[in-house]
Amino acid sequence: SSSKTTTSEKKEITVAVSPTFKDMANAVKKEFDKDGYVLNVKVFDDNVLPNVALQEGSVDINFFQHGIYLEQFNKNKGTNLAAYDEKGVIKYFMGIYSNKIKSLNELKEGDKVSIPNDPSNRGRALKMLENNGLIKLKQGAEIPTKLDIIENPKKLDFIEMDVLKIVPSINDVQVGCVNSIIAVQGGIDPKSALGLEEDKESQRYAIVVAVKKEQGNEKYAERFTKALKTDGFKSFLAEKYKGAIIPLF
Amino acid sequence: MSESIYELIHTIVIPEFSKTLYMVSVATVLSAIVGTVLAIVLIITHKEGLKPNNVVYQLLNTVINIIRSFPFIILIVAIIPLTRAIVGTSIGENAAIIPLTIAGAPFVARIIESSLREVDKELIEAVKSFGASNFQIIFKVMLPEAVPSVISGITLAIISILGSTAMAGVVGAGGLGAVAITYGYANFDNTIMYGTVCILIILVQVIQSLGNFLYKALK
Amino acid sequence: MSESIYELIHTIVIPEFSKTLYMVSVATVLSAIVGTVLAIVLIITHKEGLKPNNVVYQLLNTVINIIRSFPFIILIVAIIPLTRAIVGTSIGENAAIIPLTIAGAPFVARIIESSLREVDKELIEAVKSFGASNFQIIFKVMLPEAVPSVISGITLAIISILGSTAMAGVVGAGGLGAVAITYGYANFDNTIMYGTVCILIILVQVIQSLGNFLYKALK
Amino acid sequence: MIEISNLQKSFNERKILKNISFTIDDGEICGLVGRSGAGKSTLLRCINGLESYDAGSLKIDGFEVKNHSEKEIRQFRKNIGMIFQSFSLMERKTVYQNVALPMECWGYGKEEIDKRVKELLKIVDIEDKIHEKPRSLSGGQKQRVAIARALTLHPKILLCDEATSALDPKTTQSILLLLKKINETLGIAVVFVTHQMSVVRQICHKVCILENGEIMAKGAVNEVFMDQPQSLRNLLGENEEVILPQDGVTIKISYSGENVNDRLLSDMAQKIGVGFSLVWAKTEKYRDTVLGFVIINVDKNHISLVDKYLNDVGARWEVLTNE
Amino acid sequence: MIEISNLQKSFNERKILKNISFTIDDGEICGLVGRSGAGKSTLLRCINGLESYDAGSLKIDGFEVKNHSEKEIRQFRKNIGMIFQSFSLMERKTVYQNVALPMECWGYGKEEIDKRVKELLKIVDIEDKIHEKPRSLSGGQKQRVAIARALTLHPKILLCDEATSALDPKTTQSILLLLKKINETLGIAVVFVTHQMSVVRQICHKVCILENGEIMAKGAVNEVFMDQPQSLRNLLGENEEVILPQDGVTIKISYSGENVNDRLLSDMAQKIGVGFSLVWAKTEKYRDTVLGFVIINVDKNHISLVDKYLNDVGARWEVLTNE
Ligand SMILES: Nc1ncnc2c1ncn2[C@@H]1O[C@H](COP(=O)(O)OP(=O)(O)OP(=O)(O)O)[C@@H](O)[C@H]1O
Ligand SMILES: Nc1ncnc2c1ncn2[C@@H]1O[C@H](COP(=O)(O)OP(=O)(O)OP(=O)(O)O)[C@@H](O)[C@H]1O
Ligand SMILES: [Mg+2]
Ligand SMILES: [Mg+2]
Repeated sequence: SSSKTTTSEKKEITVAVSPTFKDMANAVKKEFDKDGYVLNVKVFDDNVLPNVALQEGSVDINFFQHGIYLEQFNKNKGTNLAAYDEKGVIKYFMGIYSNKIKSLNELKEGDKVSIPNDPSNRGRALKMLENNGLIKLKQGAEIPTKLDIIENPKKLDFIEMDVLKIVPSINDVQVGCVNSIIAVQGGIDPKSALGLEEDKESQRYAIVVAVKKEQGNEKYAERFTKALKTDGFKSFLAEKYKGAIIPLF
Repeated sequence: MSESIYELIHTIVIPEFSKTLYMVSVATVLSAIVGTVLAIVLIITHKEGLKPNNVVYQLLNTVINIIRSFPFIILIVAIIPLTRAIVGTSIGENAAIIPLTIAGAPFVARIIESSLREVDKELIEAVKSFGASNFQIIFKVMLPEAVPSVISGITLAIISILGSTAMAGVVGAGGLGAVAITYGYANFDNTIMYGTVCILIILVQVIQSLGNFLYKALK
Repeated sequence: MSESIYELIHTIVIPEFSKTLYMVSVATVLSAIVGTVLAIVLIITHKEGLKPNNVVYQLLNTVINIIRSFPFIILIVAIIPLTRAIVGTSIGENAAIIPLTIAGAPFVARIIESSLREVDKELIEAVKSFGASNFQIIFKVMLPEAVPSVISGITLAIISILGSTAMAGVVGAGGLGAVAITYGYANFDNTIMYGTVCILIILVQVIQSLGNFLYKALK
Repeated sequence: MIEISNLQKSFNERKILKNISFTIDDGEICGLVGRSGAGKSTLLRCINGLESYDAGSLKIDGFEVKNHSEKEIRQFRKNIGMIFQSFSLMERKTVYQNVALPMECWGYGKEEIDKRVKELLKIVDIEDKIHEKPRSLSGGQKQRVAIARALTLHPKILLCDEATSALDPKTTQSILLLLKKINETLGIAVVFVTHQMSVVRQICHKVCILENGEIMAKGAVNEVFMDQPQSLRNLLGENEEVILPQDGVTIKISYSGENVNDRLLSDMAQKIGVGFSLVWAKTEKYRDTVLGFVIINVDKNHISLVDKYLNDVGARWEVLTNE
Repeated sequence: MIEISNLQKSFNERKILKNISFTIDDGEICGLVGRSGAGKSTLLRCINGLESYDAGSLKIDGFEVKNHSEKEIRQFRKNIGMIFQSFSLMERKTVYQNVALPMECWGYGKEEIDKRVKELLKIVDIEDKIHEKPRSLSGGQKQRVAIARALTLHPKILLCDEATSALDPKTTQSILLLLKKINETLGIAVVFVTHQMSVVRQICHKVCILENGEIMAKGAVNEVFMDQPQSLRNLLGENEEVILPQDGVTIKISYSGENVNDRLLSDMAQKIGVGFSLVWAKTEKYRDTVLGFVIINVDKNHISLVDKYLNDVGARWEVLTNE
């Protein structure tokens, strides 16, 4: 499914996704697969290699990341990827969940707080914790890490783990920070959060469709975006994610 | 996703199962070949080997250890340029075979090395005594004598490689392990997770039985 | 992230290194004990063993294969209830030790089983001939005779366990492998990634040298 | 006492032991000889239960080996020492540890073990290798370690499978003397598989000849060797073919312990005045007797005189002919 | 031709071979005897370069074993067959495959291999086990396979390390005849390490006695056995201690091939009228001669007559005393 140097028009398009987004990509396949087009959904159990694959041309577009991560990736890896629509198509939010306490005020000194260990989720979680008055971060950290915590009055014990492990191990911590998609998939009502991310933060992390610049793949991104921005997809989100994912169209 | 088990089996399990088989078998064959060659070089160049050469031995020994030190995911990333040079892409089943082989070969090498080291010294001397070359000593005597333990070692290696294919999902290679992780674990879908694991269990059982059968036949 | 290498080493590398050491050593010891026991039971109950018992043998054999079939990350999740029952929590180093042991023990069992199977039958008969009990045959004869290959097998197992800690780390246990992946790989920081891998390489080299040294001393 | 009756044993449908029956009393040393592959080692392994048997009975002190619990078998094996044809030593243990192993298994005290092991290693003359591993021992040294190991537990029955085959004559001698002493003082029974007839003659009370899994001859050693049954001749081959002189008559006169000192030959020369030349002579010492023969050559015309004389004195004799 | 001069070899600082020097010509069979641990196997292993040596020279047909390339060594080993004390067969291969291995390694054709292997297995009489693995062979059967394997390549030199120790007398006999035949027809040199003196007597031209890593005696077999040097006596021990009569004088008269048919004894009885009783007698056949002795007992008062008579006829004799 290489996209380079196609003489006759290419109709088989490959989109790279991470496990979280594969159901969404599959949901728009029916809409996309018209006029002889075929959408291949390639799942990467990782957040780095879908971009690597896009850069090397092994896939045509990808759909799993937010604009900030994409920028960061370009900067660090010297890639030239771009969001097709910088505003993004969907967004979701980070929340603080617990099976043990009813309010953040109940947090005691030394309590365990699980946070994701991938950079963007971790950064969002920390910013959310700051926003809820639990910690203070160094000024100007774009994607903060534990090292950027300058004040931690309750001496919370932050445990970094795979974002997917946060839900199964929620009983082993006082509170867990996880985004709404993971929460809903893990059986937690996204609206039961004890604290949330600022809405403008969530907006910054809207998910975009990415392409490699100047390869002429924008038309596939456009087609894919169009397939996403339908009422059918909207109701799919509402039914499946129960408000965890907010469409931006 | 678990709406229709039948569809699931048809669209996911069967194709992913064949991908797994493909990756495991190609990677096993390659690992076995590379690993055996490495093991033989290790055995030959060892201090008490047929042609001691400490420089080669230490070098190889270190390289093997270095490769074995890489967490698999980092190995995958670290060798992307190599993978791309060999198979033209860094994603998909074929691309996964390269890191699987590179991780598998040192494992096989260690196992075969330790099997070969156990071959009776006196037997090797007897074979030397009628003028067998080092090549013949290895291939006509040491390997055949060590065959049962080599086989149980390779069985172990196949199962390890199968375990690694689950991680090969990070390069979009698919396969049953990846299904279990991406469709099951990441989707919190226990049916798929344990369903695919069951298939893996059967696969492992088959590999093990085959290994045992060969072991018995050759012992 | 790499602004202050010193701080990084101090706050991350050193504590994570000791976490890795802790997890690897405890899990190795436990795996070795459990694995050895399993291997002995396999050897004893095998058709040509000291006390053939096909039911026990097949049962154990199957259980080992089932465990070995689980992709490690799924194993971690699948046994969360067990982990919690044993260490009271499913997160942290102590919790990681349980899946590490459960994955390591069958591996060790297979390796020791295959080493024990290679012990000279005639020697075992000689020992039987003066009335040694099965227990003594195993512990005074088979294990001591197989010690070198057991040691190189356990070296292999330790390195595998070290590889698994990287994955265990990803789900919350920390350790060097996790640092390499989450702070290095996922953060696009090659310094940390290859830096921690270098430490792992040294660690593996040390383990291997230790294994080789013991092998030589005991051969 | 070992009582074997109608013992049968097959490997893959091939009968290896067929209807073996014999008895060895306490205090008896029984030689078991036979051609290579006759089934000697297999029989020995049946005796201490390492090999099962298909039919027949094998009783040690009334204990039927086949049908007993593992624990009983262990206890019973404690009293049976076995020296294996292939030595079977532990490669990773020292000579000392190898010999100490049986006592360790039976829970003897450290000091007792130490004393016994050192004593035995001294007896088999391998004290200087006490801390070596089998890898650096010569063949004979390994065999001596195996012998020492078999004796540690003061067995009541000793099974020796070619236990002196790798030893030089002098060492063999001293080992045989040792076994003889143990046999005489402690009354242990010994089954000694060997290809060295001198060993059989020297220490065995009786001998069984095994041929293709069957006992073809058995009895007191000197009798069997005097009788020279076909099975013995099959085993020995034409060991030392005597080249008989062309002229004259060649006569073989056998003698045994009682008459060896008789002046038979000089009397013959003096009393009937018949001259003879000595063709061949052999005297062999057995455990407790001396047997032998001389082959002489006399002129043809003296034969009737010699005939009468030898018959008169009651000698055991025969005329030998070429072919 | 094997020329060894001043060969020295140590294991862990302990000298195992000290100043070994001897020569074996083409077509010669040399027996190498000595007590267990004397260094016989080590010397044999030095000869085909399996063991290096510290000093001295070891030349095979002028080829100094020590300083040659691996390829030359291989070629050279092709011409040297070795039968190992411990058999060293491949456990996972059949008898046929074991014997075929050397020829396979040297790239012989399938048919040629098949012919040779079957021929050899027939010679060592183990055809019926052709497709068995060593595990199911008896000790002697394994040894015969090892013998066959050593002969496959038609070696010019054959090194045998106790090659008949596990064989019964008749099989030993036939193997020795085989070796003798090969030796005579093809002129190959054989070094035969053994503990069986009968083997040395039967096929060896010469013999070397090794004691603690030194050659203490060497020479033609019959001479060494006649001379009975101290080293030989050390090796044999007091093999068959003759119980000498209390009364009278006991005299040992040795004879060799040439005078064995002489009527020495009957002449003595008739000519000087001295009666004697036979105490002991032994005749032994060597490769190409017969040696022996008789021990007789005469009355005390006849001793001077006997003395004069034996000296007159030039007999080799001595008076034996108790102790
Ligand atoms: N495990 C086995 N499987 C099949 N056949 C066997 C097995 N063990 C022995 N045999 C066969 O049984 C026969 C008797 O073997 P055994 O070892 O008792 O002979 P042996 O009299 O001790 O001979 P040797 O003097 O050569 O040691 C041989 O023909 C041998 O091939
Ligand atoms: N690899 C080794 N390391 C140390 N010592 C050794 C080694 N091999 C042999 N020896 C020693 O060298 C001496 C000679 O051994 P060798 O095997 O040559 O004896 P041998 O004459 O063949 O005896 P046997 O008749 O008992 O086979 C022995 O004392 C033995 O312990
Ligand atoms: Mg035998
Ligand atoms: Mg030897």
